[in-house]
Amino acid sequence: MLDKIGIAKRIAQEVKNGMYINLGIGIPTLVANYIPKNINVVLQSENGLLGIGPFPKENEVDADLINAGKQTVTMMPGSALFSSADSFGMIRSGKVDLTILGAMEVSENGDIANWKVPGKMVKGMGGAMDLVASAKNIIVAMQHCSKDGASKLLTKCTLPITGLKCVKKIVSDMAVLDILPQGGFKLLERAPGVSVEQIKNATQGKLIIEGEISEMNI
Amino acid sequence: MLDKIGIAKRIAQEVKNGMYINLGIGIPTLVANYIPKNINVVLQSENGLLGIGPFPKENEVDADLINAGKQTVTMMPGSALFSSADSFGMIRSGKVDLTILGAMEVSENGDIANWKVPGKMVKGMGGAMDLVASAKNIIVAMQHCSKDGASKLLTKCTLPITGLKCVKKIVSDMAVLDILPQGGFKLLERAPGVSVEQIKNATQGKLIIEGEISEMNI
Amino acid sequence: MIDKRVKDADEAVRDIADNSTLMIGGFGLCGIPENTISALLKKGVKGLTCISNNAGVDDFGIGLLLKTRQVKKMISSYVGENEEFERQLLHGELEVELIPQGTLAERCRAGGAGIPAFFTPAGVGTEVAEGKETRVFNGKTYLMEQWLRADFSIVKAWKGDHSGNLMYRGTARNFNPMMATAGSITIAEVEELVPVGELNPNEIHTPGIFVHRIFQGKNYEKRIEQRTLTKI
Amino acid sequence: MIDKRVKDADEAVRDIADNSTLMIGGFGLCGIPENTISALLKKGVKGLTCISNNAGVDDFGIGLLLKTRQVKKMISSYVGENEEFERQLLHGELEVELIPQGTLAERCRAGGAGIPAFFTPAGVGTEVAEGKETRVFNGKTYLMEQWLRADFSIVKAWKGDHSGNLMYRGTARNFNPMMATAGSITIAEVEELVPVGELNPNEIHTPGIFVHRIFQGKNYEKRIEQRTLTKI
Repeated sequence: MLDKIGIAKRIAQEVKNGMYINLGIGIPTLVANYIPKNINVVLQSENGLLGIGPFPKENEVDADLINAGKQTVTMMPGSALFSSADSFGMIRSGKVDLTILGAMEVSENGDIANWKVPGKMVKGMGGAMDLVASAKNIIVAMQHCSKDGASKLLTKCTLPITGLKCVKKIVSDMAVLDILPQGGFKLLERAPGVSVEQIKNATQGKLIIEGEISEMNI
Repeated sequence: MLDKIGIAKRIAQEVKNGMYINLGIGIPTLVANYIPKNINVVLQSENGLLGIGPFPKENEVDADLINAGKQTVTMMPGSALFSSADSFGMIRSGKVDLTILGAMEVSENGDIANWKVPGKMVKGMGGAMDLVASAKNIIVAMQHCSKDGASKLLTKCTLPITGLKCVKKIVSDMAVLDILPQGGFKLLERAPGVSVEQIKNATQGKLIIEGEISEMNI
Repeated sequence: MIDKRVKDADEAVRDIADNSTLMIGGFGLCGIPENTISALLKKGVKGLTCISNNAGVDDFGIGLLLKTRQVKKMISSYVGENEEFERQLLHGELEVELIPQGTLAERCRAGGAGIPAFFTPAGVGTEVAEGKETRVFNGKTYLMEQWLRADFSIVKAWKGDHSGNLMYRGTARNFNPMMATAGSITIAEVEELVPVGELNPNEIHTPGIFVHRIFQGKNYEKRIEQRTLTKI
Repeated sequence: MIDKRVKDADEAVRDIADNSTLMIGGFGLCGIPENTISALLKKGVKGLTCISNNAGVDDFGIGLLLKTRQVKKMISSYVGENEEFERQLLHGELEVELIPQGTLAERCRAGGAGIPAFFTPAGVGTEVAEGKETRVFNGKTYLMEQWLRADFSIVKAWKGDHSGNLMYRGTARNFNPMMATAGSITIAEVEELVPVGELNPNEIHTPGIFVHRIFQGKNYEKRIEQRTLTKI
């Protein structure tokens, strides 16, 4: 089983040179730490920054410079600043190559639920609905099962939907899976120490297994 | 009868302190020369400038600084530059207080035709349709009659329309007229040496004359 | 040059009446109009509808106006980080309308650009789409969303000049430029107010035509929500 | 940092094929991509659909491409000042679609902002409205207009950096920023190309994410259409 850092490290392997990437709050934010130095990417923050740098040193902290998680950040050489309207303009027009975000549930046809739990205080969808509606490529970082063992990879989402047919790949604590265009979770890799059988038991939606499933290399 | 400069001078009297104004090509551009020095206004150019200054001196000419008529201009202190999308955004949202433009025909309900003459090469509407569709207050500078004596203030426009029910006031070579909300050209002032009778004869649309019509003071 | 200066925040909010609709700039606590929020608190105006991406925290930003019950309704994309907000919402004392962040930004932009409605893919198939018209363009489904406008837009900029031209700094820009365009009256507070001619016209983010009142704010706290440092 | 530099205009236009749709920035002759237009002329690519506010003059700007019959269709708001254009149009050798200037600007902006359609009042009741859907909002009638996008957008900026960030100067900005966002491939030529880090991030007009190829142009003529001097 992978911990959060393991999931982030595995997702970092999906990052290709020259990509513009939007990282959601939580595990996705951690991905930035594991992108190899020889790969040039630009991180987009939907509150109006292209070229997010590392978190600041004490003397670099600037209240006017935060990411979408409201954390203080720095800028990289070549950064650009813009308004929220321009930011979502570039998101909607497909200029962001890769979007990485968390999910509470994903369905076998790529629907995602990650903003609302009935009965709990609803904090809002923030930019998630805009991102999932427009992203060219979405990778979801998530736990395969809830704390009580229920699968979060489902035939159909039970929670209110954030977006339809948008997730392309899932990296969970147990596996890497593609979501096929015709529907279904195609198992690609197992987490270290996790068996195909365990993944089968943990996946409620349609799981597709073809040939030998190798263990992740992280 | 007023010449072009006379029309421009009379329109300049309509300009109030604090106005943002868009001046069309031709006579409207001349209006800027006759705005009293004690009146502060800002001139908008739809190609992306607020705060048009005088035409440049020889050594000030800058190819990157033109007005919507493609003439070289200068900027005033406090000028701002912006894109064409932002420019028409401020026009459509009614931030421009006064729009002054030319017309080939105006109808008694405020329709304007100023972009196309059937049978002649059509050069395009430029920004005229956007301006007339959104302006809060439109004053038209025009000749009362065509060269062959036909009235251009009509019951209904004969030329292709630029916009509907938008003109509020006309300053022609013969008269100043308001267009009433319920329709009709209300005569306000005569040009020097022009009689009410002459204006009647030159106005094909519904002309409303109430009381004494004084001569313009320019 | 048209002089838009007012003396201070109190003068800027003088005619904001009960039950007004306000747009308030900022993302989290970044780029919020601190001085004008304080003036609204002092004035005690009530029944406000606030269009703002977030609702501040318990003791700062719009959170201050929530505590004094001056806000009737919030129109936002995300309203976490605020316990008083949660309490009022659960007790039915506060209305909330949640809008996807990009749609919120675009609706404000549309309000200031004279575009009464537009189509966006955000929210298709979700509860956001309920009751809204959908339409397919190029094989993809979109929702029709309408413009947002406000009686007063309240924005915070870095520098401004006497005629209302504004420049923002860093990610404190966020919603401020669009909101500045969408108010019947737009109030701008700035960290540095300069005479006309001192800002480079090429570098102005909000042209003064959109701004009706401007003043230099004071005692900016610029509170940081998540002070996150690099681990070296 | 992602390096977007190409050697020159010839390399930038290498894969522009016959019958492509191009957006070309500029207003009149102000802010037009002179180098890239020359490269298109040299390349001899034909059947082009050009979306550009104007069509240049007989011997400069897009007028050069008209003379060589490389343009099949112009989509513009105003096409005066060009005799060859007039001749081709009258002889049915050229298609022209005229669009109100603000609608043209907004359609390009919509293309780059992922908004497939929007409503504008411009053109209601005119021949521009023929065949278009109208709708009333708040008692006023609006037309539905759709986005414009291009195979290639070609823009001219003042300064740019290696990662494609752009700054414009004066009214040479005009249509360039929106067009830069609406191309599948966006080519930017700049008067001054600088390494990343040299432009102030607050002052960038077009973020580099929109630009795929950038090069430093040379021998700019920057011709003036109406050289108008003050009379003193």
